[in-house]
Amino acid sequence: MAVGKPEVLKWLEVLQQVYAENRQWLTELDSAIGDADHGINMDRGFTAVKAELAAHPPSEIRSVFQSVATALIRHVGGAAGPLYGTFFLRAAAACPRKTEIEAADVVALFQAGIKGIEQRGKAVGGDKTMLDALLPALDAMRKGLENGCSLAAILDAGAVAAHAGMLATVAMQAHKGRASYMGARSIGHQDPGATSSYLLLKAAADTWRS
Amino acid sequence: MAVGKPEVLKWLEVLQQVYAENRQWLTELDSAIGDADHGINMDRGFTAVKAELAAHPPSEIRSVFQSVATALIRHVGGAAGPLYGTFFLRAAAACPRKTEIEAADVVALFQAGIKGIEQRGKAVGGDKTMLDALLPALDAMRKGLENGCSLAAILDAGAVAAHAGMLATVAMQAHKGRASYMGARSIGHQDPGATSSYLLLKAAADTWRS
Amino acid sequence: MKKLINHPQNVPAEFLAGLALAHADILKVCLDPVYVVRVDAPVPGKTGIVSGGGSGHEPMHVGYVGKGMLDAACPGQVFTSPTPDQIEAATRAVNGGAGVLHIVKNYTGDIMNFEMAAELCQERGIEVRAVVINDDVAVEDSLYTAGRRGVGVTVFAEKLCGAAAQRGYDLARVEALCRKVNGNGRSMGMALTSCTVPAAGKPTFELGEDEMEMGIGIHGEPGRERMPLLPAAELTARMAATILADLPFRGGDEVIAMVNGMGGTPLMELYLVYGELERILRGLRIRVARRLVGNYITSLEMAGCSITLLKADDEMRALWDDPVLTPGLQWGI
Amino acid sequence: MKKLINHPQNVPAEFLAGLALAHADILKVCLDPVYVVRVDAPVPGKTGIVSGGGSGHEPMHVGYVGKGMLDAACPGQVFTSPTPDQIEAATRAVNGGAGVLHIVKNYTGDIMNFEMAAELCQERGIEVRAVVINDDVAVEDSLYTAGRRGVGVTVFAEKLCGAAAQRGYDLARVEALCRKVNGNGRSMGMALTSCTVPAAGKPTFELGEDEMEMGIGIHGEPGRERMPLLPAAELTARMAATILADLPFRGGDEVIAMVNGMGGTPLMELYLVYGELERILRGLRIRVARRLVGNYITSLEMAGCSITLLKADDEMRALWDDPVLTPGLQWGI
Ligand SMILES: Nc1ncnc2c1ncn2[C@@H]1O[C@H](COP(=O)(O)OP(=O)(O)O)[C@@H](O)[C@H]1O
Ligand SMILES: Nc1ncnc2c1ncn2[C@@H]1O[C@H](COP(=O)(O)OP(=O)(O)O)[C@@H](O)[C@H]1O
Ligand SMILES: [Mg+2]
Ligand SMILES: [Mg+2]
Ligand SMILES: [Mg+2]
Ligand SMILES: [Mg+2]
Repeated sequence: MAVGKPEVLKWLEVLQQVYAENRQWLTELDSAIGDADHGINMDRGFTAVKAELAAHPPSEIRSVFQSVATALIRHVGGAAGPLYGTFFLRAAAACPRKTEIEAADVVALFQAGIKGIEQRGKAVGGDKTMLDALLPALDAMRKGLENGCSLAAILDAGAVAAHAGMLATVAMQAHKGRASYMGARSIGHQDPGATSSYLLLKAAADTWRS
Repeated sequence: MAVGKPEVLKWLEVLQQVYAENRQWLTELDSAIGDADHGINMDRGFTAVKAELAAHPPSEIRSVFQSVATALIRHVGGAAGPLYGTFFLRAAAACPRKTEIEAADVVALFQAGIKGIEQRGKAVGGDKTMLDALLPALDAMRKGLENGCSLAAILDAGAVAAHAGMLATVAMQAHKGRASYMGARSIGHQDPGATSSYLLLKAAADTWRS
Repeated sequence: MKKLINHPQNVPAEFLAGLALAHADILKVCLDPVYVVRVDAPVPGKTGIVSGGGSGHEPMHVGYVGKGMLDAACPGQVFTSPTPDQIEAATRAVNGGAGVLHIVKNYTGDIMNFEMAAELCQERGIEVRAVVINDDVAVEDSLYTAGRRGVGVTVFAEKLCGAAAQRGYDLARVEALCRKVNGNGRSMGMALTSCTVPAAGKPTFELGEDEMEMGIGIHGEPGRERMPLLPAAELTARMAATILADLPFRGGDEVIAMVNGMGGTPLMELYLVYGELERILRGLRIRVARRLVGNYITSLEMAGCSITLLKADDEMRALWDDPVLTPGLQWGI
Repeated sequence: MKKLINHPQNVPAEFLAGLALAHADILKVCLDPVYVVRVDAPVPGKTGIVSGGGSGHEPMHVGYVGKGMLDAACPGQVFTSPTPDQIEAATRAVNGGAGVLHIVKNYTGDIMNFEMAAELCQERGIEVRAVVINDDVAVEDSLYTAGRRGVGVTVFAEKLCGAAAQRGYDLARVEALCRKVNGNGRSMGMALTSCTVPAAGKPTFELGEDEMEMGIGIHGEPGRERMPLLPAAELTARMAATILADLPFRGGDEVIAMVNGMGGTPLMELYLVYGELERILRGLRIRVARRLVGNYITSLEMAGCSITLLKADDEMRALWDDPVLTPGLQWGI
């Protein structure tokens, strides 16, 4: 199956709900090793995305991603704003000008977005950041694509890998972001950004499965 | 029996211990309807009295009271400082230049001191202040003297009356001092100053009984 | 009790030691008895201005010593008024031959200690006048109370009288000004939390998670009424209404306003309350000519705020703008 | 959570509304995107100085907008760095043709948002330089952390660069000065209590009755070490030792010092700590040439303090004394 603008919009709608529902959880994770705002930031960001998409409905998939990027960059701030903003900016740039995108396009788009996060934040895998959910997810999705899996299977594999990656951050010591100030005391806590990234992939897998 | 300088000094020594021991209780009473310092004030004052008497031993009873007054006025502050300071200042003025004072002298001296508190603070009985312990005590002592009781009996009667007066402040609404700001909410709490005044009389009765 | 202190008993003294080191250009701290005095005191021919009260309200009073404000301040123990010998010594130290005004907050202890000090000064031939500040509308002023407490207007009185004395007003004129300021100023306070007197070691009172104490003073003494916490807009409206009705303030009035923090409230919240206040006043055509927003008369680490309004005439507004150089208030220099 | 607010989400906006009403003579608040700017901006030919960061640190940064300090400040949500569009708009508003310096505290979010903003400005042909402040000795500066946080030295950098720009320094000279200030300043903080982010509704962390958090930042983020509460003398000695060893500061140095309150600590305690600090420095023949004692860079209502020392040369000392007129710092005007 392929993903059209309605599916993309559905994903963003679900994301808005997901971050609203998980606002407190994400904020609590950020209390332990950060500054207690990650859930608030994500919720504010995707509420702004929803408002922006409603106010100025974009004509094509690419411009949906551009609007999302702009809304996140303008309304989130903190670390999450530029990082997720860059993700969608690069995803837009990598998005073919088609009304429906295929599995290969979807993987390419995630790949570009995640590259953008790496460049913007200069973190690497193992630093205990959102990349620890995103990089394994990207790997899994690429493998799925190589193996000729369906988009649903690819996204499921991505979500599963992101989930494992998110859990793996518990044991890590943070080397980037606010949690790095705690040194060894950051060990034992799940990274909030890795958690929001897992939720992002999970929502894609859930909404684009049919 | 009569009271000489050693007995007066003994009384003050006991008072220092009594206020040290009751520092917390008096402060807690003051927390409920005041500013949580009465015990601290009394303890600081009588510790200063002790130091002053040790540093400059007075030659006669009258000058003992003068030293006490000066030490209290200099080291207590708040409402209690001027009030108890004035008590001892007037007591000194009323104290005959004798090496031993009789029951009549003791009552006269308390009478002068309590008058001083009335003039300084402009409170009357029923205002929920130290006077509600002191005025009934003075009445009882005067009656005892008229009835020809011993000094020990007179002081006991004073302490008993002060105790009853102290307890009676619980039911009163404060019209003077900090507690008056609370209006009707001051009802139900025992007045800290009435309590320290009761302790003053109790200590006199206890140390001058033999 | 968690505080940045050494021994609870030494807090006021060690605070003064730090103050003296930090502001040696403005003031000096004298010991035995304790008072804080302008470096250049006495200023010959100038009316002296002395205030004082319990410690724990910083920057008031010792932080208001300096050019254009107080000549000296007498700090007592925490929440305990100073003693007559402190006040007498301070008065002597600042008397430049033109007499000295005592600005006294209306508390039984303060009144009595200042009275005894004034008697001592008079015996030494120093002319002393005392003005009692009693601006707190939360306390009913009646025969059945110790009368209204002196709170926020004290800061205004110290600034304005300090400026007047610096301009050369004689004692009688400074005294008259002080009475005018007191007569035209009103305040009210509230608390979200209690404070902890260092030597007492635990909070003076306890408030529930949804409660506030309305009509609080500045000594951690309980207020007039305990009630559910209100949103800032309603809270401000209620406090303002009580203050405004009391003088009363009227449309067309100009005021100097203060939104004061009790010590533990962030500036963010104080400005938020200030915004509510100014909107209310504008709605009533009362113009805020000057204002202070911040911690000026505090209760240790108490969370909460107070609002003070002073109906200001031209004289007061001009004196307000005069230069002042103290640790706690500074402009024009 | 007990705060003087209306709705948790509206706190920063309503705070700014109050600030604008209170200081209309100094600054104005622009909305959509949000930034605070000097009333007379842009000043033609003057190097512009812009800073910004999360809200909740008041008076920093918005309280430092005004003559002799910042031309504009961009406040984010509480503890959340501002967004690129805010920073870009502020930069455009203050550019008097001589370019603009961005003073950025070293946090991942701040760095990235300021970087994105700088790109946008450069596209519009505005010359922008950024200096990253990273003075917090509590964080090891290594490949394995995001690097030292920017804390107290930010206040000094904003004051000194603001004065320099006012004197006419060009962008390159102001930038060089800012790097010099950052290179010569060190800070460390500690907390007695947590703070509560309004939108989060509960304290970020919990501390036991006898515990303190050493090496805290300014966002309620946990510090490096949790330990038993120390008396002020030992606490100050320990913080000072860490700061002094780091630069290192040496006998004969002159410093500008700050004892800063985190928002919920009474002035009394801050001066007490200052007294301890100056005694330690005197013992090492380090002279405190200038100082600040008070709430300058806070964490909402957190109780605790931080110490900042800046090794100052003649240029810095002279710039320090230059006039400044902002809600948070004011002298010489
Ligand atoms: N340099 C970085 N690269 C990638 N992700 C990062 C980086 N720094 C922080 N993060 C992610 O950002 C998350 C925190 O986001 P958020 O709380 O919204 O921002 P802030 O730390 O500014 O408060 C962290 O949990 C982490 O996953
Ligand atoms: N006008 C007054 N006359 C007599 N006693 C008074 C008066 N005002 C207050 N007191 C007494 O003083 C006590 C409080 O003393 P203290 O706590 O030491 O002083 P402060 O109220 O200044 O903190 C009250 O409990 C009351 O008994
Ligand atoms: Mg965060
Ligand atoms: Mg008391
Ligand atoms: Mg008291
Ligand atoms: Mg943040």
